[in-house]
Amino acid sequence: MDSALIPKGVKRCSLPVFIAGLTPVVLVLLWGVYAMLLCWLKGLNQTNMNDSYGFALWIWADLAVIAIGGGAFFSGLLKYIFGKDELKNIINYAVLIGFICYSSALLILAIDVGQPLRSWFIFWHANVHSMLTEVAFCLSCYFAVLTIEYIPLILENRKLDEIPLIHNISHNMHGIMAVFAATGAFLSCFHQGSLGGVAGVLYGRPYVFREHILVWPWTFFLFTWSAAAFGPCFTILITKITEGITGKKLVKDNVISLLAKISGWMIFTYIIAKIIDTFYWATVTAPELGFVWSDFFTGDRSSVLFHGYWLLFAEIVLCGIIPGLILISKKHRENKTLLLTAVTLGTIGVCLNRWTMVMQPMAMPVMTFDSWNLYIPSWQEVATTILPVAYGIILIAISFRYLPIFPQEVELNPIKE
Amino acid sequence: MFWFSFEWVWDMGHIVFMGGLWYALGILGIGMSYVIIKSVKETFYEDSTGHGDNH
Amino acid sequence: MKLDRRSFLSLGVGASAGITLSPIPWKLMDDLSIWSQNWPWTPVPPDGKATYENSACTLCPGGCGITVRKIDDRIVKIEGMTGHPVNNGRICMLGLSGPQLLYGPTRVKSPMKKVGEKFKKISWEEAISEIVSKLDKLRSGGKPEALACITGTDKGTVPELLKRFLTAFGSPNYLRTASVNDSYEIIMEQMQGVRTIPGFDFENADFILSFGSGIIDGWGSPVRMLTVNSLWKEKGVKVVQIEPRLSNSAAKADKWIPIVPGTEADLALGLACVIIKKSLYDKDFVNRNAVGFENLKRFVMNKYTSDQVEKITGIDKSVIEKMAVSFAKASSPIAICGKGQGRTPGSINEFAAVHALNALVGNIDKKGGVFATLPPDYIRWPEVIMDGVAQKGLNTNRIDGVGSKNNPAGYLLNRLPKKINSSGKSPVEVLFVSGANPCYSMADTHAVNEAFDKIPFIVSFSSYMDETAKKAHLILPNHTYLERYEDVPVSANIPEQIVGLTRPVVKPQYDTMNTGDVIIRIAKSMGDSVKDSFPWSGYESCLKQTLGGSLNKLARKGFLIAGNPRSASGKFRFTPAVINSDARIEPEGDANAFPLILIPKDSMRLTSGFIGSPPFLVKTVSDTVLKGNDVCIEINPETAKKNNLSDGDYTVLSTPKGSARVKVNIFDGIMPGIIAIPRGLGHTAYDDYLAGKGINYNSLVGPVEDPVTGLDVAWGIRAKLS
Amino acid sequence: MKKERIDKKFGMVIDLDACTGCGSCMVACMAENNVPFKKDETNKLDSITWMRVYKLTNKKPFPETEICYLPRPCMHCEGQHSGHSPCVSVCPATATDYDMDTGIVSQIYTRCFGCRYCMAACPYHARYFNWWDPVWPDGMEKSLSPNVSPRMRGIVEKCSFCFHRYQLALDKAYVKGRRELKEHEYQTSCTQACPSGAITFGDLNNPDHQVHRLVKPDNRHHGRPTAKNAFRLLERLGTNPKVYYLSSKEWVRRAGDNYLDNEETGKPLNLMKELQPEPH
Repeated sequence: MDSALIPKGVKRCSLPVFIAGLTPVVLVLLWGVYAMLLCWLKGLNQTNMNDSYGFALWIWADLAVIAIGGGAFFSGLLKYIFGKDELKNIINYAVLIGFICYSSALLILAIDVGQPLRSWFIFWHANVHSMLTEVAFCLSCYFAVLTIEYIPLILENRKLDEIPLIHNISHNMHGIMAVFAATGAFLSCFHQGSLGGVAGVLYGRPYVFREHILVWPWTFFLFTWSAAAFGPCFTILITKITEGITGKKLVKDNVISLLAKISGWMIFTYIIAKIIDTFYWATVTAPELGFVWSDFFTGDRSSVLFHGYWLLFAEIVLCGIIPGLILISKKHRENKTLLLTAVTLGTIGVCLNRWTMVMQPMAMPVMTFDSWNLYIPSWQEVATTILPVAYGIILIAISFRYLPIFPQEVELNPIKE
Repeated sequence: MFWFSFEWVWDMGHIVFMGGLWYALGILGIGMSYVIIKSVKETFYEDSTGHGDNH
Repeated sequence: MKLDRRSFLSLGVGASAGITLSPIPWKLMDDLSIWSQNWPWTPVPPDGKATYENSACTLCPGGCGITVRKIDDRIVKIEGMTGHPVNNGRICMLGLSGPQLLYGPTRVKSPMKKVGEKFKKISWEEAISEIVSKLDKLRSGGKPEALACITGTDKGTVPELLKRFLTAFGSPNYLRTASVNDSYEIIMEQMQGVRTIPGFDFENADFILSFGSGIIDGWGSPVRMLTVNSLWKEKGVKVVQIEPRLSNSAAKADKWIPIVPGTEADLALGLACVIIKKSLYDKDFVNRNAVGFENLKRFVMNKYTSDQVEKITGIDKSVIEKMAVSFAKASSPIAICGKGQGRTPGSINEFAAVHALNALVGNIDKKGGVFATLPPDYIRWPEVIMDGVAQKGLNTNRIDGVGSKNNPAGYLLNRLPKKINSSGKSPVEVLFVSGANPCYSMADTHAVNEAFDKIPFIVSFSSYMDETAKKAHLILPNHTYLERYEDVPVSANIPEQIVGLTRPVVKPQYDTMNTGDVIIRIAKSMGDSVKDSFPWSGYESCLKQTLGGSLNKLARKGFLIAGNPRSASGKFRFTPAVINSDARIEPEGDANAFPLILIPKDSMRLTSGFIGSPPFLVKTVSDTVLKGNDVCIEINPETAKKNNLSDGDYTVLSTPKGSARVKVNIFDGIMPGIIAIPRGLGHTAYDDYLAGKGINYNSLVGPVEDPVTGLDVAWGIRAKLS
Repeated sequence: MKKERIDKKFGMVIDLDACTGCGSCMVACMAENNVPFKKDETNKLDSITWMRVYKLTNKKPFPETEICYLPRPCMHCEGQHSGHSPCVSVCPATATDYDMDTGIVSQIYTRCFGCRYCMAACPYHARYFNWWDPVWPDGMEKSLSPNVSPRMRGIVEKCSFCFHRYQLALDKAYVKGRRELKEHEYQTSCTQACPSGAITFGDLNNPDHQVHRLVKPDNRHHGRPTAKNAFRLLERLGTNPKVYYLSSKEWVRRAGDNYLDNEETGKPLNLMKELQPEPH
């Protein structure tokens, strides 16, 4: 039915099967859209956020999707700047994942602000000292870059490519893609960092406040580093999932292995930096502000459950050191199970890191007579957070079906007549 | 964002920060304009077979 | 085909580019944000001319002066009146919330008549003729005493008009809601020979001994007390607070002494014993200005030695002795009583014992002491004209039994429910209720409501749809204090005689009428001698004639310090019949079935009298007092442990009078075995900002009569948690 | 290096010994500033109270228990360098601003787009978000003051030190030909209402003003109070607040900040370091 649109040389399931498969995802998407509309029309009273928990699930989701979307900028950086040419076989997918992550982040932000109709004031009345301004600028610019990187992919659709103008545009865009990618890498470094800065500059919140280097707190560098380290994990994870669902090998092992190796070393070095940061924070920063380390993790009964030491262990050891060690060993990363374990743990690890940086400072009292707060998101928050996942699945499915995402697919999956 | 909004100050912060923004936007804008103009030219004003096709 | 697609695409691309580059999206973005800044459903208060007017606050008996800020004809803020002798520019949260009462949804907007279960709007003419016909029937039936009236205060022209109406009509059954002042009036009469409320010269006192009085929780004139409390801090005046719970007053006192509740009189007598034993009393005063000292001496030396009192009160002997010495050695010590805000009268023993302390140290009728301040006496009206029916009616026994058995109390409203409930047919056939909400504020709400249900015709003069108004058959809404003239005689333990004046700061917002006018109109419509007792054309002319020359001064300044402020009393009597320790007031209930004791707690953030808490007040109530619609009880960790409860748990609180689901708030500042519950919640009337929140303390407690006075002096009730 | 500012620096001193926790300040503030109210305000985490009275206890068992009330308006922090308040520095849209002339941290309701970053930044929970549309019962909007605009849903609001009163007082003074205000001419609504007289308000930089005399702020060290019994909330975070507290009770002063066990109240190690004389 839609065979004219499907790339040459690949096999896709029939349209009805495709639609049937997507239906449940679309239903989830609609649920999310409904929740989103509720939030827009009725306001943020639809959430369980409150004056203590002004930043909550959504901000975490934002930070998390941007961190795991970091695979796009980092593989772009590796390919276009450091010349790792093998990565061209996965870069399309990394770009697509990045595009989904970043558009999701923007959507969530648009729901999260109390006055979305005025959100452009962040540009118009920009306060250049605010990390959030830096985030907004870099985020939207980098989203533009990702769009520019994604457009040629769309234009390469078999049918569109037949139009000369479109063909020329996509061709010419490829021509100067390195310039865009470089700009994107620059922007991305900054906004990943400034997202870290968002938390690190809060000098009223000892849990997240960090000492500064120039104008940036430690977290600035840790966030960039961790996004670069864990972003590729997510790219590999999604690639593997896609391969699992389609039942096809889409990217050659050497490509994956290369990306995994780089990711592994990044994680390994990052986690060392993170441990040093944690140590310094616990032994120097916190005591100067009148806190002992345990104040951060031992609140009342319920808060320990949500904000106890286990989080720190999970983030640093379980989802940091372990995936790092797996991925830097050639033997282990070429073991399919271990590789999957490592990239899964890595993805969880970076999300956990973002979780603690957003949720813990909100939960923790700073005034001595204040108390720990516990927050459980409302269904509207959960639905709008799942919404991007559904949207991502749909966009990946459509893109995979109609666009030549994986250059190695034809070679790896020859069609037997 | 612009020098005519009242919170604007001509200080290092604004110059570096806004400079960065306009620089990035500039690259993207010029880059895309270049691509479009070039493509339109190639499509409508030149022989469309004139360039080497790489796929 | 190819051409078509190309032109279509070009068109699309061109159109998008065109729209993007055109001002349309940018203008739209701008317009939308401007719209979001001016949402039509977010009110924009109109600007206008700002003016200030002085008036008086009547929301509690405190008697503060207020300055009302207006924008054109809207009241936008109420502030304290600078230079006012009571509050000098300061104000409490209830006073600040006045505009919410004026403009709030609880107002009764016109005369209302109950038809079936619902109220129907009627005209003033209809309303008055309806009452008149009911009243005429009573008089023609020869039982004018079947008319009764309940007011919140018996001072001032409007209560006097009501009283006068009942007298002219022929009913002795004018009743007033009770308060701590009932006990104080009796004590002042018995010990100092003047029936009045004592005025305490706190400003000049240097030691305060409070037997559970909520000095800064709303006792007396709240703003004055708060101001005085700061003055004490400044001057280093010692304040000792004796009560089982760490109230704000206890927290801010120099010393908090927890006591077994109900044993306050014993402690006071114990202190007297120490003072007498150590010969620290004012011999000069005792010899020259007092009688009966020897009796008291014998009495306390015999039964109230420190050892004995320690056992009764649970207070360490050394603490008692130290306290007595500090009290006696101070130059102007004052001992006060009346628990919490003084919402209920107290045991006459306790009041007598405590007041005896003031006399022992000779701090009577002098600077920094206790004055027998008479209420301002400016209401001098011609004699009431009574016909035969009235004479006969007035000679009947009062429904509350006052006057029959040498009873010292002025009013015993607490006996009304029982009286009605025990009769087959209600002896009260028409009831006026003005400035009071007995269906909420009297103990044993259930019995009170049952009694009110039996009364055939209830007329409420309330400005607000309160619990009693809801029960009424006819509501004749009064103007609020911001819409009417009325004299406000202040009687809140202030030594000076102060009269304030409310004035119509704004014109009446609804179809309401000053209760004074309504009474005069009803009287004038009565076909007989009743109307002759009301020679005034209306309330304002009555007020003008009453106040005479002072009116101008009152109107100009907003208050008046009337005449000689302090009246000297006679010889102090130390041994009135009322000191009798066997009459300690025990809480109702069986100690085995109900091992705990429930006491109320008062706070400045909730009202518990006639005025319901406006939304601002409820908003400030802590979440350890009210959470959602659940009330929190305060218990000691030890009590919690014994009852297997943790903080935040839900449990059922039961007393002999009722039970309720409550939330547990564990608090170290309360004696083990005691449960405290906030007063002022559990309304069934008023608006959604107040109704249905928490439990009414009065629904859990029953009246306990003082054996001497007959007043309801219950200070708590036995309870259990399960 | 630091230059002495001669600008005004409005601040508040709250005497916790005098404060009775009656709550007048809270309502005075709500009435003055058109603060809305909901049917259920018992969830204190979404209840807008620019001025909130906290109840502190010494955490000792009966009968040694003590209570202290602590009114908490916006602290109008100055931060470590002028205007670097925790909240002002993070607001992306310049919707909250530090006024260099008065030291007042403003909030521009029509510019705020509700990102709540300032709330995350404020350790005092002095900032409140309008989760709901403000709704007054029918007729009660008549009690709203035209001097403060009611806030729309979806934005952040907070105590402004009744800035509109400053403007009104200035207008009045200008008419009389004066450029300077007298101390009593500009007072916040809570200060005016407080029945205990526990709140004092004025210019911290003016040695004649009561607030200055009460706490003797040391402007060379970010306004640290030098008077006995004076302290600020979370002093050691470096927020440099303009609300000072007085308490004669050590446990109350200690509750004002976070201390390590070995530190003396009022003398945290990091601030003591800062107070060392500079080497040059």
